Amino acid sequence: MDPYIQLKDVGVTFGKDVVLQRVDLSVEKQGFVSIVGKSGTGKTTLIKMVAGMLAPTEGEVWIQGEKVKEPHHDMTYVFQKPVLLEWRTLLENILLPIELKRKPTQADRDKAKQVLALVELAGDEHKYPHECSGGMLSRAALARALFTSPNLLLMDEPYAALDAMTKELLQVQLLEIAQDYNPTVIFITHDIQEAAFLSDRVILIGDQPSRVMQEYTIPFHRPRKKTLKFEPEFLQVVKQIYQGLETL
Amino acid sequence: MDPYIQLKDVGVTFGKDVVLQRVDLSVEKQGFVSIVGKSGTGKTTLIKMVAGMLAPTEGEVWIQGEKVKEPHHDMTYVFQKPVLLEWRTLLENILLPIELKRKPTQADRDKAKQVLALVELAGDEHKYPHECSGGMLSRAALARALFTSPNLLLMDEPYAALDAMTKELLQVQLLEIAQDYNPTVIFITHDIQEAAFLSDRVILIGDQPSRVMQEYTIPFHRPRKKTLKFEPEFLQVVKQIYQGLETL
Amino acid sequence: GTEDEVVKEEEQAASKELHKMKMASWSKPIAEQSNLFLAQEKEWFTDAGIEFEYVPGAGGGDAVKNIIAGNADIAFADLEAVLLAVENGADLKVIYNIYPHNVFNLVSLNEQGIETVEDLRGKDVGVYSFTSGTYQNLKLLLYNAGMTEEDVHVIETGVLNFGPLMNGQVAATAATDTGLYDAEQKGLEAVDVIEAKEVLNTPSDVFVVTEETFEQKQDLLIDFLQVYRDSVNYTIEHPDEAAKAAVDTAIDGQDQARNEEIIQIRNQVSVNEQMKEKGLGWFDQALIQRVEDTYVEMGLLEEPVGIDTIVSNELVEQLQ
Amino acid sequence: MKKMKPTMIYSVLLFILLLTIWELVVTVKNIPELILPKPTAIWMNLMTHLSSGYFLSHINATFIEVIGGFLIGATIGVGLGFIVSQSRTLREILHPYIIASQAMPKIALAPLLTLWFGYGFAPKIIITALISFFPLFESTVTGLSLVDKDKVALFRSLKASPLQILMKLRLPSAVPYLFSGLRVAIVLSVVGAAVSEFIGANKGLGAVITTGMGMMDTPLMFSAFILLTLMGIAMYHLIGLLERVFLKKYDYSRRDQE
Amino acid sequence: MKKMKPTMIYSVLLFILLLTIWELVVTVKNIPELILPKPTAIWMNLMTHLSSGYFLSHINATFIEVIGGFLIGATIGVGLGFIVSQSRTLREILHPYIIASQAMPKIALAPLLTLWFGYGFAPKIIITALISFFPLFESTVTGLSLVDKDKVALFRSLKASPLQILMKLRLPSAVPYLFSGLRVAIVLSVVGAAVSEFIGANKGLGAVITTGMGMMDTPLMFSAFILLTLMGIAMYHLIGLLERVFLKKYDYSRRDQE
Ligand SMILES: Nc1ncnc2c1ncn2[C@@H]1O[C@H](COP(=O)(O)OP(=O)(O)OP(=O)(O)O)[C@@H](O)[C@H]1O
Ligand SMILES: Nc1ncnc2c1ncn2[C@@H]1O[C@H](COP(=O)(O)OP(=O)(O)OP(=O)(O)O)[C@@H](O)[C@H]1O
Ligand SMILES: [Mg+2]
Ligand SMILES: [Mg+2]
Repeated sequence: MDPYIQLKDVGVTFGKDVVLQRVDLSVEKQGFVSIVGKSGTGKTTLIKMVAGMLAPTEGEVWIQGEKVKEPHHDMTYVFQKPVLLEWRTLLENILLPIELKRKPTQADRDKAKQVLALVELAGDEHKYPHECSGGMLSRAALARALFTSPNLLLMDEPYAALDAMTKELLQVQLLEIAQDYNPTVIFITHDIQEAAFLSDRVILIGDQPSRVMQEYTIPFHRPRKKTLKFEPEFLQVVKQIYQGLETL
Repeated sequence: MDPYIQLKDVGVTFGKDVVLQRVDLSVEKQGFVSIVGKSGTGKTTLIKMVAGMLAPTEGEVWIQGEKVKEPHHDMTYVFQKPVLLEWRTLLENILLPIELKRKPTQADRDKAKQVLALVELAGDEHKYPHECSGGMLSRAALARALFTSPNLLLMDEPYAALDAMTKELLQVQLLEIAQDYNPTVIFITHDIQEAAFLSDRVILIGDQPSRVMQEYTIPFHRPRKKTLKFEPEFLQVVKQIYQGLETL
Repeated sequence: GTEDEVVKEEEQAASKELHKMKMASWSKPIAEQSNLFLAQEKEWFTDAGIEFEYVPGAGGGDAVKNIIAGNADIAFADLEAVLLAVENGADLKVIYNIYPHNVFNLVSLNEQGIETVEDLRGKDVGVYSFTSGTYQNLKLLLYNAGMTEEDVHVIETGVLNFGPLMNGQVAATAATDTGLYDAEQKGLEAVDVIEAKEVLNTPSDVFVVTEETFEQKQDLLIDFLQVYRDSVNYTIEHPDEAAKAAVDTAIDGQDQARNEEIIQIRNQVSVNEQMKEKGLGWFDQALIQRVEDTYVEMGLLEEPVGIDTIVSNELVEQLQ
Repeated sequence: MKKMKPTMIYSVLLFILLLTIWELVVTVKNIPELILPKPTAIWMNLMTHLSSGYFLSHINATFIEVIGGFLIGATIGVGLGFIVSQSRTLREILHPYIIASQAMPKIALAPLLTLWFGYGFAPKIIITALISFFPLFESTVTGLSLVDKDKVALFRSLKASPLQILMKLRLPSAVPYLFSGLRVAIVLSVVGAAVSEFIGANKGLGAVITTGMGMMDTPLMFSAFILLTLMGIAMYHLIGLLERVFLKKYDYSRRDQE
Repeated sequence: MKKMKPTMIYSVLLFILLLTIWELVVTVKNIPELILPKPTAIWMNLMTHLSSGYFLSHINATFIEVIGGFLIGATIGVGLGFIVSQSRTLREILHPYIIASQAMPKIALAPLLTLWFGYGFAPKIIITALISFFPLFESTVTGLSLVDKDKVALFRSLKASPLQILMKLRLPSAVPYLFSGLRVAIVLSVVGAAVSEFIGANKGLGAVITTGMGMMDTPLMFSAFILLTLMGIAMYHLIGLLERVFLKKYDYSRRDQE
């Protein structure tokens, strides 16, 4: 079977800066792949191409056997910097994707509130973005992405602005969601433990220009529990990735 | 001796939302205090008051025996979301604080380049913000703050957008800077290990409305080494704070 | 080099002797004033020690205001504007009768069947603007027919006033002889014309100065009027030369043939029987008095302004 | 009664000062009323005609033209702005005509318009609309085009149609600029209505001005100026009020001072 | 030679189509030239007068007034915008006067101005400046006031003075809006110059228009219209060019389409 997502010999150049070169990568259907790498190596650039928001300078990106030319219809992209409309409350922001398809119903609104509760924003649904903290905005953007249950979920450091507790909670929730309806996920993070905890595979990109330096398969079956994080084998995997990053 | 910074029975209310209540906190001169707490508890709100960017609804904030009414002259504030001027290159952005005082000299420019190199942005000085990755923007904003060597350094999650490697590097550099000219620092972070590694004291805020829940004194003398992070006593302190956060 | 210097000095002396004479006109420099441009071209003004300057305006009111404000020495304006200004407190002297004939008329298409003013009752009538002689003379015609403004529907149609007439938007339009000529050239045909001079042959345009100028610059004024009168006489003899002079100077003067036609029309209204005897520029005081009486009767003036003291032949009498 | 703000007091004092200087200059230099009437003379004229009811029908006519012209002009300005910001092709095709409509002096167009549309309100409203739409058009185009790139990316990632991007993103982002354009448009509507009345009108404050000129009644002309100015100020503040009341949320996060 | 863009071709085709319709309607309905001349007649008139050199001095005069009026108007518009955006008090005091200057029909002001300043370039440049400054003023005020709050906070934290905030933050942020205002201002300058020439002018395309009317020479009037339009379009694009060449960086991150 063809992989769900495939990057074939992809290169990206901005002006005279070659950012990515000869990137080959494939993600199987319903796979969960994390991408790690130093700041400025091209993680966001890479995920944007999969999202259909940026055309590669060289090579091709394929999704479900089709060349990517525009955003995939069943995809949700969580931007690195949360993007919310200032003139809408959080709830109205969450409802935006639905609104672009049809008039939201009361059921939609109820569901939106549930998703907001999931990211610990219950009670904040009528706040405007300028009344929210940085972490609240990240969570609201996350809620908007989860609301539509897309089959392809692209997430660019969604948990970077969260405290340890909330982050852990949302990691577990994401695992549950993945278990539930099995989307294909590409997840960018700086937190190696997080990458290992969530993914089937962790891809390390780097070097100049960046390419795929290393792939780590995470050998723990699902469903995974919170306690996995304290098991020695898990810590071993994390350490291994960490060392991979360090050698760059 | 009076403490350098003092919050006296401070409360903040937005509309009808009481965000902070009865906050008492003091930071000694040249102290390094970290603040941790869940997302949305009021860490940013608190640091903004110290920065003189927000007036408390109740109580008072004092710096060096003077009531804070406007930003302190010898203070630099690193915003949670990096704020850069889009029409200036990174280098020009770094030079902004100097420019507001006098015409920048070649020496200033050289120093700015050094600071950029410190945050691993050597070679990127002529990029415009829209040509930078999220982490690069955070680092540029950080460089702008370090450039002026202020005596009061207020930092709101400066390392949240950075990868593990870069973060570690910058932690060590911050320790060195602190050692060098001894500024008073308030540092907000979601990373408990980071808080413990850098600070003299870690303040845990939370509950609804938030107030100071717990203070942890970090018993390791300075200068601290990178290896401290792996010492069992250090891990013990981190665990303790983590548990404190968990009980909220 | 002494000879050169002497020549230079003489030139300087000559230029120093020149006295500025600013003439505020009711219009831009247009072909019907060709005699002025001819006089300039032939340097008659300079010869008379006058440095002539043309100050343009939009309507007689502008011209009169320009002399009151001191922007000009003499105004080329319609008598109505002068009388209104006097009524509003200005001290003016009318010193030369430029066009002794009333050039205003009321034009309608034949198909409208308007033969008398009475036929206009209840219909739309166009005027250039409320600031122009077309409006006052329409009032005069109405008054003469025992009607008032209320009996017709007066509309400001702008300078392009024959357009609405041809378009059937007004039953008649108040115009001037040259306007009618131009419109006929542009395809207006089969019209009925009611001429205002049949009712009251008011002088159309006059030279007017402030009382102050009249007192202080008599000699200069006489010199100016002399040149003006001479140029009119010359133009009557040689309309072709004037038409040529207008090509470069008049803003509407590119078409020399039209210039000549327009000049001919103006030449005709620049003289009357009395003037053949008394010279150009002469006022018939009896007629002038009748103008004031009529204007007071029809309400154009609230009360008599003493026209006999305002209009004076004093300077004209001193011309050769 | 609400207390007067100090700026209001300064403003009024300044106004009185200016009027006094004006009155004095005219009196001392003995400037004829024809050239520049005294403020007191203008005031008397204004009061006389107001109490006699003379101005009423004129104000009324002008007001109708202002409102009609503004509504049409605003619709055209915003509408064209929308069209043009959606399509580069249309922009390039339409632009010359739009600029032509502006570079032409509308008062010279007036006689032609009356030829085509008669002497009623139509040509006046057309002129008013023609004068008022252009600044609003430019504000609309600029406002609609200057949108946060990240938000456009968001909408693109959500597969929003261009129309949805226009209505749900560009329009809300452009609100403050639309209002800026509307404020200019309403004031220009007042001058447009007055200008349109110079030709082919026997009602309206513009017609009063030409009558004042024709009768050499300069104070009357100034009275009409004053009424036009008051109308303009009132309209301008009306738009400001609308903006503050209904659309505050669209610039809450951007405008940092009231 | 550069290949023509397809939109250009459409644009030209549309133009030709419109002219053809116009020509046909006038011919078939036998409309007198006085009311609406044929495009061919206008073209002939334009060519005749261009080759005879008749238009040269008029274009020249108008051009001087446009440039002079625009420069002064732009300075006033931007200057007042700066002043007003720095001080609420000044804003409240100045606003009524600014609106008064706009709600008054400038053409009615023209005779007064010629009385005060003579019939040279001065009153025309003043009128042009008066007409052109207002939209620019509004754009300036709006552009300067709509600044990212976070950036204002940054400047405050750096203890920048209000003047520094104005020059280093508000001004660069407002650049696209300033240019939008400048584009409107330059086009209005063209109409302003033409209007000012209706009264008390010997030269200029506006004077040609009234002359054309007076002589019932409608093609001449249209020729002047065409020249004014061309002048307006050229100026408009000049501003656009300036913006693209010099000031691209100020809206790089915000404007998402060219
Ligand atoms: N529009 C652009 N023009 C020029 N250079 C760009 C542009 N966008 C990105 N880059 C460059 O591409 C490189 C990769 O950027 P990218 O945002 O993909 O990094 P990243 O791995 O996501 O980093 P981070 O972890 O900091 O978010 C950077 O060096 C950046 O300077
Ligand atoms: N301008 C405002 N109006 C109303 N509520 C506000 C405003 N600013 C902040 N808040 C509220 O105050 C609370 C604290 O916000 P703050 O930004 O201080 O949180 P934080 O601790 O910094 O969170 P994070 O870790 O997510 O940055 C939040 O619940 C937020 O909704
Ligand atoms: Mg990134
Ligand atoms: Mg915060």
